[in-house]
Amino acid sequence: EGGITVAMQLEPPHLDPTSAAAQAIDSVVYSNIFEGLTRFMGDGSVVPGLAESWEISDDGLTYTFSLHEGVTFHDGTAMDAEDVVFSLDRARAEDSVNAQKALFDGIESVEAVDPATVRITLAEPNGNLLFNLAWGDAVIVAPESIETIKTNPVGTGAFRFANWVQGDRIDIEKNPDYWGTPAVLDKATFKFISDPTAAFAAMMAEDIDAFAGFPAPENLPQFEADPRFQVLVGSTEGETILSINNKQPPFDDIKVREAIAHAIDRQAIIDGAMFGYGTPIGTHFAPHNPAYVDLTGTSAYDPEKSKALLAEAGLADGFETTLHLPPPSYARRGGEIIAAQLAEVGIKAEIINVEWAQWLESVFRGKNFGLTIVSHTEPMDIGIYARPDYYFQYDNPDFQALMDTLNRTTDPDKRTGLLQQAQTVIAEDFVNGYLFQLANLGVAKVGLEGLWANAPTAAIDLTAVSWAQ
Amino acid sequence: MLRYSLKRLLSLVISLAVASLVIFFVIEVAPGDPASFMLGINAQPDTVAALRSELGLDVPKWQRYLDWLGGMLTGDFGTSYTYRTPVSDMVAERVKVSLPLALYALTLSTALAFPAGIYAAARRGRPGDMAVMGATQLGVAIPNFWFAMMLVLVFAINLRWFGAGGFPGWDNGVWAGLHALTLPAISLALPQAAILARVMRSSLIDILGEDFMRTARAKGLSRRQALWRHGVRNALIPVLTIIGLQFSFLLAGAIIIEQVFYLPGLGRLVFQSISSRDLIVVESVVMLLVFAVIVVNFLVDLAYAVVDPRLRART
Amino acid sequence: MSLLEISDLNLSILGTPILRDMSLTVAPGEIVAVTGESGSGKSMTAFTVMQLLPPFARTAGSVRLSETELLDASEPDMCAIRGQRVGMVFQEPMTALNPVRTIGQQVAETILVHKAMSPDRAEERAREVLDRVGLPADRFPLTRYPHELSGGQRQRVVIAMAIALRPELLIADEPTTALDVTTQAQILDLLKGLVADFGMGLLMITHDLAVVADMADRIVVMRHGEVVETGPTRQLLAAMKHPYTRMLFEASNHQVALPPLPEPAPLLEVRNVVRDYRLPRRKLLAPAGHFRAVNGVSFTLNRGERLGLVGESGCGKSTLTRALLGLEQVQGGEILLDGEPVFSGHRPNLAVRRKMQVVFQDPFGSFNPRHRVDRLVTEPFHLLDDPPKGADRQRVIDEALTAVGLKPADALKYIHEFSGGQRQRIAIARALIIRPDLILFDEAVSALDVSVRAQILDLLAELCAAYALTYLFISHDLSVVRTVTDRVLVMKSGEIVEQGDTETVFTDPQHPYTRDLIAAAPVLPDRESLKRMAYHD
Amino acid sequence: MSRNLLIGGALSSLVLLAALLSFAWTPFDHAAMDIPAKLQPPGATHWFGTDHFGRDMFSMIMVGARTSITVALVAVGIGIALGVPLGLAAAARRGSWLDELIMRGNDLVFAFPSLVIAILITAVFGAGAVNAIIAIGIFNIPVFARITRGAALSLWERDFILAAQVAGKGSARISAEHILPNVLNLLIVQGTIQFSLAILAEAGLSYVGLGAQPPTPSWGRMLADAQTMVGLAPHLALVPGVAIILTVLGLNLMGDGLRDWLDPRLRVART
Ligand SMILES: Nc1ncnc2c1ncn2[C@@H]1O[C@H](COP(=O)(O)OP(=O)(O)OP(=O)(O)O)[C@@H](O)[C@H]1O
Ligand SMILES: Nc1ncnc2c1ncn2[C@@H]1O[C@H](COP(=O)(O)OP(=O)(O)OP(=O)(O)O)[C@@H](O)[C@H]1O
Ligand SMILES: [Mg+2]
Ligand SMILES: [Mg+2]
Repeated sequence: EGGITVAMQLEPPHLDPTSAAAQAIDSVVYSNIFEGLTRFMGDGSVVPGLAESWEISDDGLTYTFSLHEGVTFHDGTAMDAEDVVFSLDRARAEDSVNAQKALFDGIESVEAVDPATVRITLAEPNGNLLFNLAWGDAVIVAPESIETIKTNPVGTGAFRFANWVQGDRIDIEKNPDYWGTPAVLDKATFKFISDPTAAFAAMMAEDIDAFAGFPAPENLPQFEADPRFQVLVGSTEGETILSINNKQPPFDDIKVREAIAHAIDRQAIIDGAMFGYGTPIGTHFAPHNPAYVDLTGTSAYDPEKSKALLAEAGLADGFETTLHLPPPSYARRGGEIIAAQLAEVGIKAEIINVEWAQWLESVFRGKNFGLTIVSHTEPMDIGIYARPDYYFQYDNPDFQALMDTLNRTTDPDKRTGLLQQAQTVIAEDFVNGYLFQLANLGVAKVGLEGLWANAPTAAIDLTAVSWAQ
Repeated sequence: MLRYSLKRLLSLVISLAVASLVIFFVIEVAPGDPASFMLGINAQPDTVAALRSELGLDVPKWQRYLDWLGGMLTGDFGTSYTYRTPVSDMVAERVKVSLPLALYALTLSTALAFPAGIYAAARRGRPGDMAVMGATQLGVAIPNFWFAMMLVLVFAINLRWFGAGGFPGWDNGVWAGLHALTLPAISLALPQAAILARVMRSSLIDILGEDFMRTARAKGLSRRQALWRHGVRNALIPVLTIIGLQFSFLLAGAIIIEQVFYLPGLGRLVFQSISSRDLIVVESVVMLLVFAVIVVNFLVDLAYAVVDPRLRART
Repeated sequence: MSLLEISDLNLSILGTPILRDMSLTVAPGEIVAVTGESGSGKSMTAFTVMQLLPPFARTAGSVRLSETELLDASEPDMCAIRGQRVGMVFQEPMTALNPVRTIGQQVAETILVHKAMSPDRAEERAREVLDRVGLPADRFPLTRYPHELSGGQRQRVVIAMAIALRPELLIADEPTTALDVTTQAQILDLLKGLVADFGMGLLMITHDLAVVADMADRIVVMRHGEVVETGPTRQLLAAMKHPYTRMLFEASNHQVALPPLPEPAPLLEVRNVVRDYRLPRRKLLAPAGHFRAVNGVSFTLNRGERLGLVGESGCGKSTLTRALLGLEQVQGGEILLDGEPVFSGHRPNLAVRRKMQVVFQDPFGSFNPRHRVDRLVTEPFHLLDDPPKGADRQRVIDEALTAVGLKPADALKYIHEFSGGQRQRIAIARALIIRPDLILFDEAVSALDVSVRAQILDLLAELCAAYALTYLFISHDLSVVRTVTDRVLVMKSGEIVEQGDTETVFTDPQHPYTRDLIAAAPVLPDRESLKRMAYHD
Repeated sequence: MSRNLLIGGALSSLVLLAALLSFAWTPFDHAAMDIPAKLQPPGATHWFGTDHFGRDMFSMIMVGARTSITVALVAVGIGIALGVPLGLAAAARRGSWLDELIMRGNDLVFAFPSLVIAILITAVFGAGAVNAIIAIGIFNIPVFARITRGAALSLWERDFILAAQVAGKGSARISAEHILPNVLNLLIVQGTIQFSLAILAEAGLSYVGLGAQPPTPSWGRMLADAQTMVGLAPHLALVPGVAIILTVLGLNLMGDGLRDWLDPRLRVART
């Protein structure tokens, strides 16, 4: 058959990846419809995208990209250097509504040297530029179609947008004029099933061919046991952490934070909330990254020690705090378990379930919380610990200096060293409770090949997907 | 009749005006900002501000209220914050699912309830009545979402007679659409049918005790004939009220069922919009639902007059 | 040969015997009246003939309609008999018709359900019978709905339904009890005419001996489910062998002796009172309409005087009562009690209110079912500045209850433990307890059986002697008003059309309306003339 | 006493008893997790099995009964406390602007889609038992106002009210002394039915995550937690489902039975 139906949990609000944070947008359009100068591969590596190749000046300040020839947008217009300039300038502009505008910080200018060449000039060297340009928020869009991009996205990808039945599904179809290796599938449908039961039922009833980001890990054994299905377990960039409001007493006392760290039984949480899927982490770093250091020992489960630490901090009788939980089940279920575990050492955490909008307003922006659980899914985001105004309010000048150095460093080995140092610093400062790396769980019918197992970024890249013969 | 209709119309307009005020300001109190929600955690404050002004969220509340109200009067429900499409289009799309679902469920529940209620009333106190009443007691007590879960388990997952949910759209044929709505309609209809059957029965029993039923029997009508010719239509008045209430409930109250069967209906639109703080969608849809309820009640009142000539005269 | 022959009929419901060895016969063209007090089984006899008994009823004996044994008839056979061979008319015309179908449909249905005629013919026949019962086509098209008709007109429709197929037997269960005297006379005439025209047998059920005497060829007197006496009307009334029959007769005609009137001294002065009810607007912008329920009423009630007020249903009697009590504001005129207005400013004048009390018609609805008698009768204490307390209160209650013929121990009972007659006594006790200057009786005996009514009238007379009561006695029953009042007002459509000394008004009515009223009221002939008439037969 | 009343009363008391007993005793600590022992089927140790965190379902059902009853009781209480006086006032001033205002207000509340508003309220003011109570309670007010007014209106037509007026009593006093006691039966019956509806509503709200928050157990949330696991452990969905059904059934039967027992002529709008 020439088509598939892939289900995902959330429906994108619209289809412009450059003006919203919703991951569902990237899931649908990344690489399928829109492409950037560089792109992520399923294993997390960054490879050339619309840019065939590039040259970096010795001072690291000028990047010159050569674009692929003969690339056209789905509406037939040619993709050239002017489009790249338009796209990047739009994202960096004063009135830009790009959710990841910080990706473009430090870009001084973007110029079209000739139709096939673009030059980006930086204010200071940035080792992450190629990585940053691979994000969905940095894809190349066409100025002609920018007005209607939200409902009728026009990109350069191997698929083009066909139809959107709001609340139900989005259809895309093969782009016959694709510049690169064409897609195998003739068409594909993204179906939105938010309810976990419904997800299970739909998969079981074979209403859908695959489910990316399956929301109910407890159902996976049933799929594994069923010869009709295959289960894809990979990793994401999501460090799931128990964030602690470092400025709020008593959490401003490192002993209290350490006590919390030792009160948490990671394995129980992974088993109870994720039914065993997920890798324990001891710091804010993805375990599949070569630079990862296993620091789980630093915050091993030890309730006795935890109580002792609390006593040392003058809180032998425990204390009360709040635990804000956003909607995903890792947070809601994990939160219930953590509240129970904290109760064991005398910390009474009142569970407050919130929706994302509320979480953003009161927790993230208002910093009005004690504890919260959230999965930080942005790749390589340890840099957030260098921002004292970030919601968990960790303010350590040493760490900030370390990050500064890292940003200026391009030598891979030195970078690894610095990264490992950074991981250790936050782990030993017990900034947050580090729980586990969120697993990427997918279910597909047997015979479906080429789906990403890991999720280095939110994407359901269908360009290489096919049915086995 | 005209006077009556005009008076009802006036109170309808006042109700709507009050409702719009309540809805707008209650919803606007909700914590959470659509712009922040859309831009996520890495967004910079100036980006959020830019989006807020792009969405028109930076004007004072009362002015937004007036704009919204004025827009609605001209059929313009505004533009969704998150989807950036006209709310009216979104609503139109969702109504295509919710309305047929409500009607389907209502048809099912009426088709079940009428015979059951009439049967039980005619057989009052006898085993047939007790069986029907027992069944309705159970029907009233079953939470519809639980029933839906069980239906999915049995008919979608085990027997695979129906899809587990979703809606193919009417483009794929009326039959496919109805097929997809069958399980949701059943799970909505059953508890409603139980209530309706009970109302039908008790209302009919009341009527059976009326003097004119005795008159009818004295004319030579058999019990059955009397029941059908004189009982049912008179019993319809309270039943109509319930049907009206149920219709409005089905239109808006299907939220949970829409969730279970992931149907793109109005209820789920509200739910999604609440969580994404797409306030204008919430406001408009809730307003529309209130409007629908009020209009349905109005129609039910008019239907009374058709059923009951006494009301025709009084009005 | 008899048309209907009931012999040795026994009926029990859930084991309770209702009818015992009941026998009666009705011949074609004959009017047989069944009479007796409430609960004596009159209606059950009718329902047995119709086989429309409540569930769990058991019958034994025989009920034969011509050659057919009705007790053995199957339900389909009964359906064929009902409406075709036996028609029935019920007491309550207001509820006997289906409100959502036209009168034409309902009359034609009798014909159609028996497949006696084609639908077109049925409609023609419906028209004919409606004409026959006095509902001519020009004013009463078939498309009318019941709610568009008055009570008497509705009763005519019910009769039309019952006679549409010219049944052999017509059963009428209290067909006129709910109607005005004038309407009652018309309906009774209609029934008599029908019997004469069609040669039907009529089994007429009524508790009103006067109606019986006027209509029936033969009488069946029942008590507690048994026939105590039966025979041709004149003989039976002349002989009255059974004491129960005699008691009924006497109670129906009960006379009481009132103490003489004191010197006239005005107590209640009513001048030009007008009471308007606002009607809903017909059109949106038209001025709201008014209905004048009481129109320019004036009269004076002297201390110690017993004044009667008679008139048809809806003429404004109760409205006037409420105005007198100061419960509602009047739109014109004034009402003075002891020289003081009952309504001052926009609120009732409590100082005046405490001088008045009232007794209502319905002995079942006048009491809060959740209170005990002591609390019920002392409710008017609320009007007093210093109500009696403790032992005093007890003494007053005992006194009031004793005065109306109840026992002091009854004070602790609830109202449902009393019969209708006892309840009216309690109502009177409640009215008496604060020794008001004036008592209003609004149809206070209308709902009672004749024997009980006689007792209450006796009680009234006794109380008049003991307490020198002043009262306004409102009733549509002329014979009652005649005996318990000294003076009478006749009211029609909100106006007093005639007033004067009771005896004078009754013997020499001046106003045509009063004359109609008195002529329409059936009267029981006195026993002497009955005996004479029987003798002449 | 009818069979309805007997069965209904027995079921309801059973639930009430379980709820009361849970204050003093439950087989296990309802909040104690034992993740290795999760999803055990009903058996000798755990009579109703364990949930996905290895908590004892029997204990959770007992404590959940407490939550359901409390929420429903307070919600219906709000409805009665506000609705009944409104209904009495409207009837006492029947035909006046006050009556009109109260009835229009009622219609307005009725016109709002209750579930959507409940979700809104909890979204605005936060999920939790208190807000669930308010959301359910608001919709109980017009129910009680309406039936109180209806019953009171017909009482105001009765002669004994006239007698009380003749005795000089004002409408407030009459409402309290004569009207209220006579609508009490009706209120008890309707109250039972609203109570059962409130239990269903609470279950629905908890099911969508807007009712009582963890760790307080709630039947609706137990169902929500169970929903993805019905295939693995059917008892997770069956146990709370049956608990809800039996409770609501019991209350409804009791309501019907009470109506027949207290007064066969009562008419109760069961909507
Ligand atoms: N449905 C019933 N079930 C049981 N007993 C009944 C029923 N209907 C009437 N009765 C009883 O049967 C007896 C006779 O009632 P019936 O109606 O024939 O009296 P009635 O003479 O017509 O009185 P009234 O003048 O008040 O109409 C009464 O004692 C009454 O209580
Ligand atoms: N609240 C009201 N609004 C409008 N019209 C009314 C109202 N109450 C009574 N009426 C009308 O006023 C007239 C007089 O009514 P009232 O009750 O005084 O009659 P009545 O003489 O007591 O009759 P009955 O003998 O049937 O009790 C009737 O035509 C009635 O329809
Ligand atoms: Mg009778
Ligand atoms: Mg009257």
